[in-house]
Amino acid sequence: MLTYVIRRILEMIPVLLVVSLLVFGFIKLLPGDPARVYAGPDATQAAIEMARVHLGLNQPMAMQYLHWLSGLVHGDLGTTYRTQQSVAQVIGKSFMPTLYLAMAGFVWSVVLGLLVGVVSALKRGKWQDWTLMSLAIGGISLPPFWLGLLLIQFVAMPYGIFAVSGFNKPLDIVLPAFTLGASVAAVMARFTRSAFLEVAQEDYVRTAKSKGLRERLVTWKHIMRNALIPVITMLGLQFGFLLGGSIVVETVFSWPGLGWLLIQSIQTQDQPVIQALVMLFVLEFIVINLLVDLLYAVINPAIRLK
Amino acid sequence: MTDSPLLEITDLTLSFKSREGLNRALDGVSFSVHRGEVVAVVGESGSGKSVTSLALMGLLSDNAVIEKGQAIYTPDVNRRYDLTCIDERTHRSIRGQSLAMIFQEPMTSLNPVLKIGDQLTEALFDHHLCSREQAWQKALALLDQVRINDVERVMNSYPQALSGGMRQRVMIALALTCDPQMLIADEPTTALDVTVQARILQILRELQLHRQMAVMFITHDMGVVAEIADRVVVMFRGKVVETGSVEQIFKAPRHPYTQSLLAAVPKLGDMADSHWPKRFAIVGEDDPNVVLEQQRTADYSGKPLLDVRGLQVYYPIRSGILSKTTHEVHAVEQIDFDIYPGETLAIVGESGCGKSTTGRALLRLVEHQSESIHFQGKEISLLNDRAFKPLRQSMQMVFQDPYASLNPRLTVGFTIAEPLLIHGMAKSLKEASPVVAQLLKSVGLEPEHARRYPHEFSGGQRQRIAIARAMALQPKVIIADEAVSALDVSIQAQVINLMMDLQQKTGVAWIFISHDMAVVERIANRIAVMYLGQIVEYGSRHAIFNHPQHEYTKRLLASVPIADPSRRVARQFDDDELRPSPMRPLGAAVTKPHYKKVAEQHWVAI
Amino acid sequence: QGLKISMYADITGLDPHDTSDNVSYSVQSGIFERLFQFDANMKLIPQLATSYTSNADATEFVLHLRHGVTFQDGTAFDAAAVKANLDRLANQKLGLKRNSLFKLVKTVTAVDPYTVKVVLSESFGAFINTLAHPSAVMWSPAVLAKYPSEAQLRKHPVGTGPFKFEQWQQGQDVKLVKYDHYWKQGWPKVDSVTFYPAPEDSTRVAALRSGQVNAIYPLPADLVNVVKHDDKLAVQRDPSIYMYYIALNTQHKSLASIKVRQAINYAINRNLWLKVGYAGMGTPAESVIAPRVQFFAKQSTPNYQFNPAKAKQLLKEAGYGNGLKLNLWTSNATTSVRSAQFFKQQLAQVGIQVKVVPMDSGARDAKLWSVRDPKKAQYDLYYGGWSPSTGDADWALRPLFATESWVPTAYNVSYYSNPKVDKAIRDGLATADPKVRATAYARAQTLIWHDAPIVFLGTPDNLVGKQKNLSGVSMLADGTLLFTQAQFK
Amino acid sequence: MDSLIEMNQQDNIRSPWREFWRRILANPVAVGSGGFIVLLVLVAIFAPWLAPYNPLHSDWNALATAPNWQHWMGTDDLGRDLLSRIIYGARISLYVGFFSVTLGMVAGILLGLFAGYYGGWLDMLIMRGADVLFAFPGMLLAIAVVAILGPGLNNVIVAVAVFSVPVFARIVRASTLSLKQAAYVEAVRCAGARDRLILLRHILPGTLSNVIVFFTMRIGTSILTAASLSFIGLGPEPDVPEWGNILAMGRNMMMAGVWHVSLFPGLAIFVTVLAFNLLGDALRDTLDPKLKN
Ligand SMILES: Nc1ncnc2c1ncn2[C@@H]1O[C@H](COP(=O)(O)OP(=O)(O)OP(=O)(O)O)[C@@H](O)[C@H]1O
Ligand SMILES: Nc1ncnc2c1ncn2[C@@H]1O[C@H](COP(=O)(O)OP(=O)(O)OP(=O)(O)O)[C@@H](O)[C@H]1O
Ligand SMILES: [Mg+2]
Ligand SMILES: [Mg+2]
Repeated sequence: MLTYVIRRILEMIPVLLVVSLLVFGFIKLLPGDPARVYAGPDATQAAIEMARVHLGLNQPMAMQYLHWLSGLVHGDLGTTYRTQQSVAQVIGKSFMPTLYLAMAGFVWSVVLGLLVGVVSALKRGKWQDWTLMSLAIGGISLPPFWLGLLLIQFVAMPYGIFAVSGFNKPLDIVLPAFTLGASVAAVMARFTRSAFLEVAQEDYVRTAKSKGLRERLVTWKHIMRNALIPVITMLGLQFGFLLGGSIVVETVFSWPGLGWLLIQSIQTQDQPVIQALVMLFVLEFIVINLLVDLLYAVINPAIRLK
Repeated sequence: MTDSPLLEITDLTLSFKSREGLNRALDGVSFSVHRGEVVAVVGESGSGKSVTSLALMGLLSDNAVIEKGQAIYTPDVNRRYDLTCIDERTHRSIRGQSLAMIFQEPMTSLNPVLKIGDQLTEALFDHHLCSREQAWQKALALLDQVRINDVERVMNSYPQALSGGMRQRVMIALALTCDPQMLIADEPTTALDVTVQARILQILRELQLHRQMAVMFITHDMGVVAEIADRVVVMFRGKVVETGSVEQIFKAPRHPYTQSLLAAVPKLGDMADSHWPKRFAIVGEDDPNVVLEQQRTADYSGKPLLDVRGLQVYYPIRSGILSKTTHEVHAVEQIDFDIYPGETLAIVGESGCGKSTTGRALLRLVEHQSESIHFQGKEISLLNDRAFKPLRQSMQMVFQDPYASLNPRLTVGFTIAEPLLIHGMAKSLKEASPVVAQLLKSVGLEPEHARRYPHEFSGGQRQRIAIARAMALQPKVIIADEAVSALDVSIQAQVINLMMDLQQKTGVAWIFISHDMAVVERIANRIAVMYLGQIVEYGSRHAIFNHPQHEYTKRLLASVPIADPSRRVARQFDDDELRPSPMRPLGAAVTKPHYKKVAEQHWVAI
Repeated sequence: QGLKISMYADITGLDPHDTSDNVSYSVQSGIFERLFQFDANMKLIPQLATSYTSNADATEFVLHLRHGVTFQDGTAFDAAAVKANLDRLANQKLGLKRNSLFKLVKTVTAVDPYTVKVVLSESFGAFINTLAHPSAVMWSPAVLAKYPSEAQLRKHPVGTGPFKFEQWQQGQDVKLVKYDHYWKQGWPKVDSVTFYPAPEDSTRVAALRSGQVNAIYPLPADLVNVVKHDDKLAVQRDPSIYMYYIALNTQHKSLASIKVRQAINYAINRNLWLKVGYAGMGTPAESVIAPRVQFFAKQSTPNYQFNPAKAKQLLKEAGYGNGLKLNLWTSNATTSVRSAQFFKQQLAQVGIQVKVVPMDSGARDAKLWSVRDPKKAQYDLYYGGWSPSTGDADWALRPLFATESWVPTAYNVSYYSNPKVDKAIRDGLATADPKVRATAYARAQTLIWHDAPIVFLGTPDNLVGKQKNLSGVSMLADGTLLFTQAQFK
Repeated sequence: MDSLIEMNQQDNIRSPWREFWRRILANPVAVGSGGFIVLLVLVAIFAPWLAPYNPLHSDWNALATAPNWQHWMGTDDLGRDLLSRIIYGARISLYVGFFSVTLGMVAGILLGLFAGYYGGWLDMLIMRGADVLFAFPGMLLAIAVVAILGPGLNNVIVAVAVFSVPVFARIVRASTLSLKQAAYVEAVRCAGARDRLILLRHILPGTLSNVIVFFTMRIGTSILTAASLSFIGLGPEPDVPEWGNILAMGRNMMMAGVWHVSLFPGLAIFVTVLAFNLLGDALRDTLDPKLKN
């Protein structure tokens, strides 16, 4: 197990190298001219050329890449085009709000999603199942911006308990976290239900029942442990998705997080930030998936880690 | 009130819904079980034994409908339930604590993601019967009682790491944890070697005597019936056709099915004077007086078909949070054997000694090492997977766990037809159809069964499906791992005859892994006795049955139950006897055993 | 009392010299002041300077400074401070974003503590307007010396304005507090101003309605009614100098014809455009520049009133009676896309089939403004707009219509070229005499109006949403926010 | 008579495919929801005959009017009849929604199967690739797709498919990991089946229940995603009616109290997703022989 983890971590190095190259090439592939954005909406060509030199964008690609890479290795992510601050600092500042938001969204949605999934599996075909699953499907087909605006209009505005936008007090997290989690909860609920139904008719569940175990124990220990494999996959994916900052939710609620930072950076073609953010996201995914893979092995001993 | 039976089933009628309508599985079943009584339920495979017990437990699958009937369960004076119609809550309160069940298929009945220890103990503290610590101790004691080696390792293992017999014993322990008043045991000893089986029977009997536990014992092994039962219920095609005390049934069976059943029971020693294996007499088909022809198919003139040298399989045991391998289970320890065309080699031995592992290694389903493996004179141990693939047609296996080896999403008809299609032996499903129908018929199933899914069959039926699939390809070697263990003797006889027919027709060699010594005596040309991963005695059937040399072989033969209640003996067990374990620290070197030649074709390890 | 304002974006920094976006300029305008300033009508008014004189060919300017002004760090405001700032702006080595506006400053000399002389390297009649540009602010020279690095400097703004900088939490808020020694007695009237970025239009409006903020900048036109119908709120509507147009690519055969270009001008109903896109709030174009831009001259011939019949006739005369297929590029902002669909329908009525292509800013940069060979420009019609941040006709005309400004040098995407126009623009710059300049620019406007290298659309109004009891918060015509005179009733 | 029995005999073994159809047709929910989807497709096909107005034509005097007798669902911000737009919208939305997810699913399934089954380097390669793909913000990916492939409806499908690939790959890989240990997989391997067969016939169906759930959920998301793509010039022109597009355009109007513009396309998406989900559940049940009532 330990060797597996170490191997996976070592494996990450070449992967990240390749990824860095990909990310770099990819960003350069995007159409646009950061120098022009930097110089401002009414800058002349001369001003743009000056900006280009200033930003170091006149150097050959390979040089730019190596420069960036060596910075990366030394933990220096460069400076943003937009605000001239250190990229690491800017991302660092946006990271915590997103982490809070992601955690809050994740916790409620996963807990509720699992519960709803299990309940509707247990009540398969009954009215509870139909109601819960319709809600879940609503949650999936409801665009997050819609839900966010609804909440703003009908919860935030009339009552003044939660902020309409921004993150100034802890309670402000409630609505964005709810919006963010809604689709995750729905996805988790549908997924859990399906996995649960599949496992529920295995012979070993019959054995567990034959022991006269309480239903809760049969449900959560015997069935869920086995149903968790696909559910955890989904969980990992969703968490990554949340941590990447749901762009929409952050814009709707003006949440000072990574998603918004990303949008701003894309709009202003702030390449150092985009690059760093994408690298961060990739890293997050690799780590999360490593955790997920480890969890697989913990949950299902038949899956051996080689 | 005391003389009212603990369980009384009256007129239980049950059907399964299917697309063709209702399939009746039970048709007016009635019998009763009294306190402290062992009732053996015997009957044809697929006659409804398991369904009856599942109905009592309230664990039938969704498509089952109880049409009529009652099952009155009276655990004590104040409580009286009709098990067919009580609500789920009440049923749950009875299950496990008062009414426990050992399921027929131990392989799929254990939760693959929970440790054995957990599965054994959870019921105890879920019912608030004792603390965790006590539960653990009790589980250890139970496992020890059912004679499992390395109790600690097993408690910390997951089910996949256990052999078939070990899982079965875990199931037995599981059912006994809460000291139930009534135990339903569905074929609890099919995967156990006779020494262990004898031991289990004794435990059950003790419980029955001391704690007045009632046992409903489903089995097809008439020897076991004779050994343990007070009364016998005979089932046939969903009906109870005969009930009576064990003596009565054995002495004077009335129903034709019971008669044929008893007639078909192979007895140890039947073959003492025959050099070659013999077919079974089929009641009603073959005249019992005719001397059955001998099975002279083994061809020792040429080279062996399969020649295995120094086969060795170790399973790593991981422990600690870092999951480091600290020990290894030496499941198969440098064994040599060979098999000739048309021959039947039986591998017998204690449960958990590595028989299945040997088979799986031959088919490359587990990682293994070997000095050499020659197949038809060709070295195959070094072939890569791609080069090995064509050989798969020539080597087939019937898995010890037939249910798990059938894809639950495919109809069994397709499952049997698939190998034919893969190897181009049939061009289309249409072409495969008659072949499949023929195969199903030959194992005693109906062609219509091809449409059904694996879960719609009884244990014995699934086993026959697995056999049919293995035979479909007409391979050169078939490894049959406990392939007939779940069959009642009449079907067993039919299937074994079928195996012999095939041997005659195609010269297939069987590697027959079995615990049933009587069957082994009947069909084996040669026998390998395994103990702790090694072959301890190896020789012709004749030599081994008549002159067993090794200590273990002797014990094995002595433990075979005798299908005659009047010759019931009280066995003595030596509880202090050492139970060695195949688990060794990592890197422990083991030397290959040396053999002494006792006679022509007969070696024993020294 | 504190003032809270929600804005459509976060600021990028607090050094106006190195800023190019209106949100930052707006916030900065509370901290910093310029020598000259615009009033609500885009008229130049003195701020830190009190008056100026210039020579005839607009190469030398003498500025007289206000007395008794101190920077927020206690440094006195004087000629040396002005020199330090103008020198910094003119320094081409610093890579400041606004350097291009001040490149032509040759020397700055402090004649006496309150008089500064600026010498330009060439004639530039619009120089005083340049000094009124939001970037031309006066930093405390002490701070400039203290933080030589731009990255540091932009976080420690110190000027002469009514508010001191307190904190900036990126993405969250920017807070300014009252500067007690502000030179204008009695101002500011609010104790602090906090800005919150909120990119989503509806969220901004919701924040205003819920009372979370006192004003929002800007108020999107499609949500005007919500604010109007709320009796606690009011809409502050001010004219703008942002001119919307559809550039017509004269490099393409059909659009090289003046008749076709005029036809398109006739084919579009400007009032309807304002209604569809801007809730009817704005002024349809009456010249190539907005009315508030200095030297605006109203045009009436040809009279581009909505006239499909005329448009069809012109198209027929140009040989396109059977129709014409054109593409229309636009940004992917909701309003732009909506307007583009409107144009598509309007032009369809005169037989021009339009294909709308929305694009993000990156793609637009690459495909529209970075094209080196005019022949390779792929677009036919481009819907966009232009705001001359100096408020002067020069910056409204030169970058868009001078031959020298062809893309990629500047923003003449129409590839319009008319030597007479070029000359008129040059003439306008050669002097600082307003009369001479006015005639020159009037000529240019007439020529362009006739040549119709663009579709002259109009200028939607600037809208700010605010609480009824709040006054003094409005948008200047150049699109920046004015809040220094904010006051609660 | 004899041949009848013969035929019956032949019928005993059905290919898994036929068996699947037989079971699905016997499931009322499947037939109902499938029927509804067919209906939607018909609406899409016959849109010109069903729509009361030209979906592209504006009535400048009726901008964003509430539902009334002339316009059953009201008009949008450009005065176009919403009902007509939604009827026409079925065309592109269904097309993009369905095909993009299908494409993503097929690619994802294959990658997931290979990664899970073969493990080792291939697994690492595929899964890390998926990580990267998944980590790339969707907007960037979309912009890149336009940059590489150019605009166009089919490229929208590709772009949206790209978003889905890593998710499907992960889901399938997870189930493959546990299924490849199953005894019945060992059994077919013993029967000499090639990997392709094992993967497609024996492992894939076991992973499908999860795949289907995700597939049906993803359709709604894809319709919405496709809309955001048409805003960066990828995909159809912005005035082409498409549910996601209509919905997105109605966004600001919601705050202004104009509900119907986003309500009706929202409902259309909901009902469609619901139908696909029900069909998905029915398919799932069909694939699972043990679950049948
Ligand atoms: N879930 C099911 N659906 C349909 N038919 C079933 C189902 N379970 C069992 N059957 C059928 O019911 C009959 C009785 O099965 P049961 O399992 O009780 O047999 P059994 O007596 O236990 O046989 P064996 O000794 O082989 O285990 C069989 O014919 C079997 O095919
Ligand atoms: N996957 C595994 N991991 C670890 N140990 C294993 C594994 N599979 C089997 N073993 C161990 O290997 C030994 C031999 O197992 P095997 O299944 O070959 O026994 P067997 O002779 O077939 O027994 P039975 O008659 O009970 O089926 C047992 O001690 C078992 O616990
Ligand atoms: Mg049975
Ligand atoms: Mg075994």
